[in-house]
Amino acid sequence: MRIRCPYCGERSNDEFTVLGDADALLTRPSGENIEAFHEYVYQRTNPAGLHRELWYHSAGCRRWLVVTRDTRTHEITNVAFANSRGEGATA
Amino acid sequence: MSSAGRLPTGGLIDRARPIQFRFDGRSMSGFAGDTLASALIGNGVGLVGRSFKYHRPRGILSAGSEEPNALAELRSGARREPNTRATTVELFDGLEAQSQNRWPSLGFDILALNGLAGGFLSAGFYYKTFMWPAAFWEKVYEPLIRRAAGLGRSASAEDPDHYDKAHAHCDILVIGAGPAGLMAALTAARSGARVILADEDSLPGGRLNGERHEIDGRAGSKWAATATAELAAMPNVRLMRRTTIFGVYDGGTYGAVERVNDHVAVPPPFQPRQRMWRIYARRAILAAGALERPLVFANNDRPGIMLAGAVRSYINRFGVTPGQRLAVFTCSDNGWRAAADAAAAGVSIEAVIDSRSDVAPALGADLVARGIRIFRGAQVIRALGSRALQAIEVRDHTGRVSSILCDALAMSGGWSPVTHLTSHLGGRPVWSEAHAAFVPGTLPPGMSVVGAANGAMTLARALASGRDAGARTASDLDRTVSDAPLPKADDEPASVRALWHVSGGRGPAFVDFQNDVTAKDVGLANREGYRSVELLKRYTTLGMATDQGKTSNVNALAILASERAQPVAAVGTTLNRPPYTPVAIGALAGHHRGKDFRATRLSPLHEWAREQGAAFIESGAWLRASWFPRPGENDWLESASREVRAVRSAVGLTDVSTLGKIDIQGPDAATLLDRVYCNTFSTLQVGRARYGVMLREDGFVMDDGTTSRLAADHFVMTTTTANAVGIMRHLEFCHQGLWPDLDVQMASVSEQWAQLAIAGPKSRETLTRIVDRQHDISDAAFPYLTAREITVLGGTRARLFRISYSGELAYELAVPAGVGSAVASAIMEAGKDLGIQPYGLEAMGIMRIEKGHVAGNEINGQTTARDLGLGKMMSRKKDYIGRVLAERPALVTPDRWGLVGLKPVDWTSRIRAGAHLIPIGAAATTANDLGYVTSVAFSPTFERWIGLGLISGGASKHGTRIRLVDLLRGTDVEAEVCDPVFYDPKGERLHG
Amino acid sequence: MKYSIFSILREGLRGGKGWTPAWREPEPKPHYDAVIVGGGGHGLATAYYLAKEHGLTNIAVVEKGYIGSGNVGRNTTIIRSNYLLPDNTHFYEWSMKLWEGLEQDFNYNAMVSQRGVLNLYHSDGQRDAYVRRGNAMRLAGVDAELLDADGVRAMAPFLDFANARFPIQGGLLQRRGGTARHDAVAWGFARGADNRGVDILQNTEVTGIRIEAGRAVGVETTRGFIGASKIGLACAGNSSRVAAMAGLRLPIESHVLQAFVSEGIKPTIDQVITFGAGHFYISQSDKGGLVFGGDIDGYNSYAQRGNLYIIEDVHEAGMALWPAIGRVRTLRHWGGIMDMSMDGSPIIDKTPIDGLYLNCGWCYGGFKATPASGWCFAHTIARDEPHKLNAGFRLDRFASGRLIDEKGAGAQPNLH
Amino acid sequence: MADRTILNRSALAGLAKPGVIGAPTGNPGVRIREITEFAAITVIARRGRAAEVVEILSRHAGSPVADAAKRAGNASLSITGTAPGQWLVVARGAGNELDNMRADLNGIAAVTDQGDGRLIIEVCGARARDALAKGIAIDLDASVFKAGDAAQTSAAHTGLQIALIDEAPTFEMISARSTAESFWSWLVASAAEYGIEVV
Ligand SMILES: Cc1cc2nc3c(=O)[nH]c(=O)nc-3n(C[C@H](O)[C@H](O)[C@H](O)COP(=O)(O)OP(=O)(O)OC[C@H]3O[C@@H](n4cnc5c(N)ncnc54)[C@H](O)[C@@H]3O)c2cc1C
Ligand SMILES: NC(=O)c1ccc[n+]([C@@H]2O[C@H](COP(=O)([O-])OP(=O)(O)OC[C@H]3O[C@@H](n4cnc5c(N)ncnc54)[C@H](O)[C@@H]3O)[C@@H](O)[C@H]2O)c1
Ligand SMILES: Cc1cc2nc3c(=O)[nH]c(=O)nc-3n(C[C@H](O)[C@H](O)[C@H](O)COP(=O)(O)O)c2cc1C
Ligand SMILES: [Zn+2]
Repeated sequence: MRIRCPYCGERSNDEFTVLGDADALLTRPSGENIEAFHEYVYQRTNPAGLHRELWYHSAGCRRWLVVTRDTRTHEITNVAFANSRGEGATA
Repeated sequence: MSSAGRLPTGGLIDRARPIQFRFDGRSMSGFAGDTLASALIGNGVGLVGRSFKYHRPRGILSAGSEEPNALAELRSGARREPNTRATTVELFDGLEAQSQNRWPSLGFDILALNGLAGGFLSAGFYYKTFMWPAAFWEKVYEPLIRRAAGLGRSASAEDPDHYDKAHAHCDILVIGAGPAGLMAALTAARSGARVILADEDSLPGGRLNGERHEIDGRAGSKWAATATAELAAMPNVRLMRRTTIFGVYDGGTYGAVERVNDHVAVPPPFQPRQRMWRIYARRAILAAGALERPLVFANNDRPGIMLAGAVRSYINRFGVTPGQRLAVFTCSDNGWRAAADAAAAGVSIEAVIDSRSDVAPALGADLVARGIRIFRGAQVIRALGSRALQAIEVRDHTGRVSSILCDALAMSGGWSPVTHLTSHLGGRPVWSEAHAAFVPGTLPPGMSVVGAANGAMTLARALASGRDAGARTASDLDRTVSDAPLPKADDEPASVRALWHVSGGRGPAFVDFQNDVTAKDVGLANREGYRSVELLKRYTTLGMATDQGKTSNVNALAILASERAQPVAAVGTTLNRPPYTPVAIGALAGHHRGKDFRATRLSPLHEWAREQGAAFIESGAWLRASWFPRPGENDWLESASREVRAVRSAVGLTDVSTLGKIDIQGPDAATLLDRVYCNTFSTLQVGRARYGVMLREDGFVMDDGTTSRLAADHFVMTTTTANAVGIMRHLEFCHQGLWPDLDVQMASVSEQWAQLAIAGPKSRETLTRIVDRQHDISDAAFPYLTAREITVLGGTRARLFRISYSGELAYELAVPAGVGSAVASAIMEAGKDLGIQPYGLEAMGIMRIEKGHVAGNEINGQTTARDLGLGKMMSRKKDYIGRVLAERPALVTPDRWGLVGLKPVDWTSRIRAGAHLIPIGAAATTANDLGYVTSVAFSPTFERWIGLGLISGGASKHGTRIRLVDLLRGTDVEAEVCDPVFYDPKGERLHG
Repeated sequence: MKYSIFSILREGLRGGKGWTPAWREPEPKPHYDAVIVGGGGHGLATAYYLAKEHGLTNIAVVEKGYIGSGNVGRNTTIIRSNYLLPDNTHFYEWSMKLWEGLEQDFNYNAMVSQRGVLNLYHSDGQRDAYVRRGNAMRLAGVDAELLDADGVRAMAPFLDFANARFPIQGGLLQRRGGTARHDAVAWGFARGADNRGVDILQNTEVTGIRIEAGRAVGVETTRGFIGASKIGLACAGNSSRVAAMAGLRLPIESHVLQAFVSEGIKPTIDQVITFGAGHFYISQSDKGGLVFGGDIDGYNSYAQRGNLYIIEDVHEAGMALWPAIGRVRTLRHWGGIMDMSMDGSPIIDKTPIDGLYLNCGWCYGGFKATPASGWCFAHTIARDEPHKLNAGFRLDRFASGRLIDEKGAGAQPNLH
Repeated sequence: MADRTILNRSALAGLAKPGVIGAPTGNPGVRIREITEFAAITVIARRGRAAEVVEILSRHAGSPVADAAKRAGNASLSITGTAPGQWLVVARGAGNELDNMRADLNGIAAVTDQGDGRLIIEVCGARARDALAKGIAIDLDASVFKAGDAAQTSAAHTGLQIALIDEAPTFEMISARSTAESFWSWLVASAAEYGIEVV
C-alpha cells in the first residue's frame, strides 16, 4: 500500500503505524459517562467500503494522518493531517 | 557420455563452450546456453523424476517455469536446493543435480507400487480412512504418509549464501521480454519514460527464441537481441534479466526476485545469491505470454511426451531433440509448427494427429508432401511404455485404433494466457470461447496486458499490442511518443478447438502431473459434492503443487464443466495467488537474519560497560549490561548480590540510558501532561521531579516514569525502556489528534542523553567530586526530587535528578550521549575509594523488588493503578485519559488481584515467578487460583528469596499465608503475604 | 455411507462409482427451526452439535460462497489449549477434548495430529509470563511443560542456537497441541451435519435480517427469504457486516492475516514452533509443505490478501529462527479476514434481539476453537442461555470491564 | 556549546576506519565518510509561529529555508525540514553558531539538543544509489531526488534522514546513535559488492 503523506510524499505503508477508525477515535467524549466512553473505545462500524482511519507516519514526519481507504480494495482516496480532523488539505 | 539428443547444428547455445555437470552422479556435458533440462535431453536422459503420489516415472514436460515433472535437488550440502525445475536451471560448470522423491533409485522406486493401488488411492482417500484405532494416526499412519509425501530434501545446515533486497521506481514496468514486452518497452522508453523491463529468462525474446519466426526479415531471436541492446543502452531503462515478477501488491508495488548468481556454482565474494526487489511502478504492462496446455489421455505422463512448444524450444533454442521419432498430437494449428520445426531439424516425424477434422489444408501441406502420416479428427488414446515412451495408440476419425511407434510425442492442447499477475489483487480472469482459454478480467489499477497474455496469440498481433500499450501508457504519463514503424512479422495460423479429455484409453489420464490428479479424480470430486472449483482444488489437490497448476488448471476446470454439463464460464477459475513461481525464503528475508535480524540498540555507555567486563543480555531492542562478574564469582547471582550490597552500603553506578526521554515544551505542556498522566503535573514546581502514571483510555496502566520540570514551559519525561516508542506515539496522538489546540512541542531525546544512576549512601559524596563546584548538591540545596541543569567535569552540560529506584540516596545524571562512557569512567574513578561498583540489570531488578516498585511484570496491560497500589495517584480534580473507564464495575471490585509482597515462610526456600497462589489445604485448581507471583529475587539484603505478586483482595491479605504452586517446575512453597515494600518502608534512606 | 478402509477397498474395486455426495445440495426450505449464517468451521460445527446434542434437525447453514471459503479453509491449522485466563483455558481445553475424539465422532479423517506446540522464549520476562501461563494450564488440568534451551535443542536442533539476535532460552511445550487438516474439519462437520438432516446452502448470501417486534424471524438471502425461529451468526471476518443488518455495532475490527506454504519437502520439522522474538510460527503439513505465518497486516481489510512488508517480515523471522530454510521456496501466500475483538477473546452470546445469537471475535485463534465453539453456540441457541463454558464470552463485557485480555494489549485489535 | 574537556565518542567510534572494504576494485563504487564533529538541534515552531521560524532560520542559513522536506544551508550549517514546522539544524565543527540561533528562536520555537544522539554518514560514488536502494525505499533517482531534497524514512528497520548534498552524488544520512552499528552492518553489506572506500 502506498500512502501519500502530505508532508513526506508517497511512502509504503510499512513506514506507518495504524490506530484505527478516525471518526471514532478523534471524537473523545467529555464527561464521565461510561457508556459514552464504551462506545468511543470499543464499538466500531468496521465498514466494508470507505474507512477513515488514523495512520501515524512513524518512520517519517511523525504526523498522525487521516487516511480514507476502501477496505475492500485498499484503494486510498484521501490523506490529510489529523490535527485538521482530516479535513481541508488533502494529498 | 551420450549425445543422443544433441542435434548436430542449430540453437542459440554456444557450442564452443562445453560445460560439465552431473546428474544422479553421472557425468555429462552440455553447452553454455543450455538449461539443465536441455542438457539432459542432449544426453539422452528421458527419465528425470518421480511424481508426488504414485511415484510414476516422469520426464520433462515443458521448457519453462511451468514445469511440473522435472524437479531435481540442485547442488549439495548446505546449498542443497530441493524441487528445482530443471527447465529453468542454467547450466554451469560443476553443476550437480539429483533426482528426488524416489527410493532407492530413480529407475527403481519402491513407492511406485502406489501407482498399482491407484484405484484405492483416489482423490481424498485419506479423509475416509486411517481413523481406527484412533491412536494409530500419530503413531503409524501419519508418519508413513509424511515420509512418502514431500518432494526433495531441504538442506540441514545454515544457508551459506547471502541475499539482499533493493527498491526500484519506474514509470512503466514491463513484465516479460517476449515480442510484446520488448515492443512495449521500446515504445515507452523511446518516449523518455522510466522503464523497467523484467524477464525471468536469462535470454530476452520469449517465444522468439524457441520459434523460427522472422521479424523484419530476420530471425526473431536476432530481432530480440537488437531490441534488447537498444534498451540496454538507454539511461532511462533498467533491463532485468533472470528476474521474475512474483507478485502484485497494493499501490503499484511489485515484488520481484532476481537470480543474480544462480547460474554459477557459488556467488562471487560480496555478491548475493538472489536479490529481492520491491518495484514501485506508476503503470505496468503485463506481457507474460501464454502457456501451452497438455492433452489429457491415458498415460499422458510418460517420459518423452512433451508440450509441442517445448519441443520447438528444445530444437530451435537449445539444439536438442527429445526423441528421434516424434509424433505430434494437437487440437490447434500450433502443434503443426512443432512438426515442421522438428522435420526441419532432421527429426523423423511418425505422425501428426489433429483432433479437428476441418484443419486448413495448407497447414500440413509440406508434411503431407514428405509422406508423413496425418490423422485428422483423430485422437491419441493411450501412450505405451513405462520409463520411456514407446508407442501411442491412435483412434482415427472412423474409430479404428492403431498404434504408432515413437519415442517422443509433442502435444498441444491450446494456449492459456498467463493471467496470474492480474489476479493478485483479487481480479478473476474471464472465459473466452474464442480463445478456448481464460483471458484477463478485472486488472490491478495501472496495469494493462498485451501479447499472448491478452490473447493476442500471433506474432504480428503481439508486436502491435505491445507497441500500442507502450504508446498509450507513455502518453497517459504525459510523455510524447514518436511514431516508429511496427516491425513486420507474419500472422501465423493460430486457430484452436479445445479438446479437454480423451476418453477410452486404459490407464490414468493425468490432469495435474505433479500431484497425480487424473481426469477420473475430477469426476469423483464432483460426484462427492466438492463441486465448486475451489473445493475441487482442495479435495483433489489439483493445482496445489509447485507449479500451481500452470499447465493443469484449465483442463481440470473444463473437465469439471463437462461433468457438470455447464459452460466453463459458469464453473470459473480458482484464484491465482503470489508468488508467480516459488521464491526462496532466503531471498524474502534478505540481509535480516542472524544478528542482523533486527537492529541492536547499544547504549551510549556500552563501551564503558564493556570495559567493566559486563555480561550483556538482549533486552527488547537493546543489548544491556546484566551484571559485572568479578574474579572468583561463580554465577550471576553472586555478582548481582555483591552489586546490591555495594549500592546498599556504599555506592553503585548503573546505566539507565535506555529509558525513553521526551522533551516537552510550550505554554500548554503542563496541560497536556495533566491529561495524559492520572496524577497532576501542572502543580509541579520548576526544578522538581515527580513520579507519574499513565493509563490507557480503557483504564488500565500503560506506563510509568518520572517527569521533571526544567522551566515553566519545559518538561522532560522519562518512560520505561519497553514503551519508549509507544509513549511518544501516544503523546503525539493526544496532541495532534485529540487536542491540536494545545501549544506544545515534543521531541524524543532518548538518543541524545546518556543517563547514569548513582545510588547508595555515598552517591552524593561521589558526585560532588565530578559536579562543577558552582552547583550545590547538598541535601539542603538539592533535596529529594530535585531536578536541575548543571555542569560536570569542568563544563560538560548535564542534568541531575535526585530520584531513586534502588531506594537509596540516589541520583540520575544525564549527560550528552557522546561523553556518556567518559563520564561513567570519571565517576568510577571518583568513587573508587568509596567502594563504587558498577551494577547491572539484575541488581537493579533485585533492588526494585526489595522496594516493591512495579515494572514490566506488573505493568502488563492487565493491571489497573488500584491493582498496583497506585490508586491514590488517580486525580479526582481533572479529566485524564483512562479516568472514566477505570471506574467500570469489574475494575473496582474488591476481589481484583492486587499487588502484595511474598515471603517464603521457610526462609531458605526459593520461590519463582509464574507460580500461582493457592490457599493452604485447597486443591491446585483454577477455582482456587487466587493470583500469581509476578517477580522474584534473592535479596542479598535480607538473605532470602522475596517476591511480588498479585493476589485476589490485594492489601487486605497482608499477614495471611498462601502457597506458591509451580506445577511446571514442581515446587510448592508456603509464603506470607506482606506489604510489597520490603526495604525501608518509610523511605528514610532516599532522603539521607 | 460410512467411511472406512472397507468402503475404500470396495469402491476401489468398483472404480469409485458408488461414492455419494458428502453433503446434499438442497433447495432452501421456507422456514427452519434454526438458521446458522456462515458455513465456516464454527457455523458447520454449530449445526452439527445442534443436531447431535440437542436433537434439532430442521436446520440450515447458509453460506455465501462454498463451505470453508472463509478462515477455516485458510488458517495455519494450529490447535492448542495453552491459554492463560480461566474463561479461555476451560473453553479451549474442552475444544481439545472434542478434537481428540472428533474424527471417530463425525467419521471423517481431519488429520488431527497432536505433534506438540512449542512456544519459544528469549528473555526472563517472557519466561515468567510463560510459566504463569503454563501453571494456569496445569491448574486447569491442561498439559504443559517448560523446556530450557537444551530441551528445545533436543527437539529442534536445526533452530539457530549459534548466531541468533534473540537467543533461544527455552520454551513452553504443550504436547497435546498440534495441527488438524483445516479443510477436512469443515468437510467433516458438513458431512456429519448433513447426515443428520441439516441443509447446507452454499452460494446463498445473507443480505438482511428480518426483525419483527424485537424478534429475529428470518434472513433475506440472494436466494430469497428464509424464515427461522432462531438465527445464529457465525460469520467470522464478516461479523460486523452481518450484525449491522440487525442494527448491531460490535467491538470488532476486521483485519487481514496472511499465511504461507512452501514447496513440499521431506519431513524436517515435527512440532509446531512459535518464535517469541518475532511474530512467526511454523509447522509442516502432512503433504510436506512448511506452513507458516506471522503478524497481521494491521489495518482494517476485507480483501483477503495482504501486503509485501509483512511477507518480508515473516520470512526474516523464518530465516532468523531456522537459517537452513533459505533455499526452500515459498509456494503460495494468501490472507484471511479475521474478526479481531477488542480484548482478543471471542464472543458467544445472545444479542439484545430475541432469537438472534452471536458467535464472533475469534481473532487469529478460532480454528482450534471450532469444535467447542460449535458445541457452546449450539447450547446457547438451543437453551437460549450460554453454557458455563462460554459464560465469560459475553457481549457486554466491554461495558462492564470483565475483559478477557490474554495479552494485556487493551482495546487495540491490531495488537492482539 | 560548552567546551568538551572529556572524550566524546562518535556513534561509530572504532568501526568506520579508513580503508577499503568489500570487492576489490581499482575505483571503489562507494565512498563513505563519518562526520564526527558536529552539533545539532531540533527546532519546533510554537503554535502558529512557523513563518517567523522560517525567517529566522533562513537568515542563519544565508539562503531560504522551507517548511518542507528540504535541506538548506552551506558547508558548515544545514537546516533540514523533518515535519511541518520542524527542522533539524546541523552545524559541522564545534557548533557555536547554534547558540545565536537558539537565542533568536527563544519563545518562538522549542529547541532541543540532538547532536549527541545522531550518526552522520556521507555516502558518495558512482554506485552510491545502487547501494542505498538496498534499504531505502524512496526514489533516489537523479531525476527525482535532487540536491537539496531531503526525506525522513527508514533503512534496514532503522529510522533515517537522508538528503542529497550535491549531484556527485553525495548523500547525507543521519540516523540514531544507538543503532549505529547495525546500520553500519547493513550499509557495508549493501555496498560491498561495489567496493567501498571509507575515508
Ligand atoms: C491466515 C490465518 C491463519 C490462522 N491460523 C490459525 C491457527 O493456526 N489456529 C487457530 O486456531 N486459528 C487460526 N486462525 C483463525 C481461524 O481460522 C478463525 O478464527 C476461524 O476459522 C473462524 O471461524 P470460522 O471457521 O467459522 O470462520 P470462517 O471459515 O471465516 O466462516 C465464516 C463464514 O461465514 C460466511 N459468511 C460471511 N458473511 C456471510 C453472509 N452475509 N451470508 C452467508 N455467509 C456469510 C463466510 O463466507 C465464511 O465461510 C487463522 C486465521 C487466518 C486467516
Ligand atoms: N500460435 C500460437 O498459438 C501461439 C500461442 C502462444 C504464443 N505464440 C507466440 O508467442 C509469442 C507471444 O509473445 P508475447 O511477448 O506475448 O509472449 P512470450 O511468451 O514470447 O514472452 C513472455 C515472456 O514473459 C516472461 N514472463 C512471464 N511471466 C513472467 C514474470 N512473472 N516475471 C518475469 N517474466 C515473466 C517469460 O519468461 C517470457 O519471456 C509470439 O511470438 C507468438 O507467435 C503463439
Ligand atoms: C494449511 C494449509 C496448507 C496449504 N497447502 C497448500 C499447498 O500445498 N499448495 C497450495 O497450492 N496451496 C496450499 N494452501 C493454500 C490454498 O491453496 C489457498 O491459497 C488458501 O486456502 C486460501 O484460499 P485462496 O487462495 O483461494 O483465497 C494451503 C493452505 C493451508 C491453510
Ligand atoms: Zn510524513
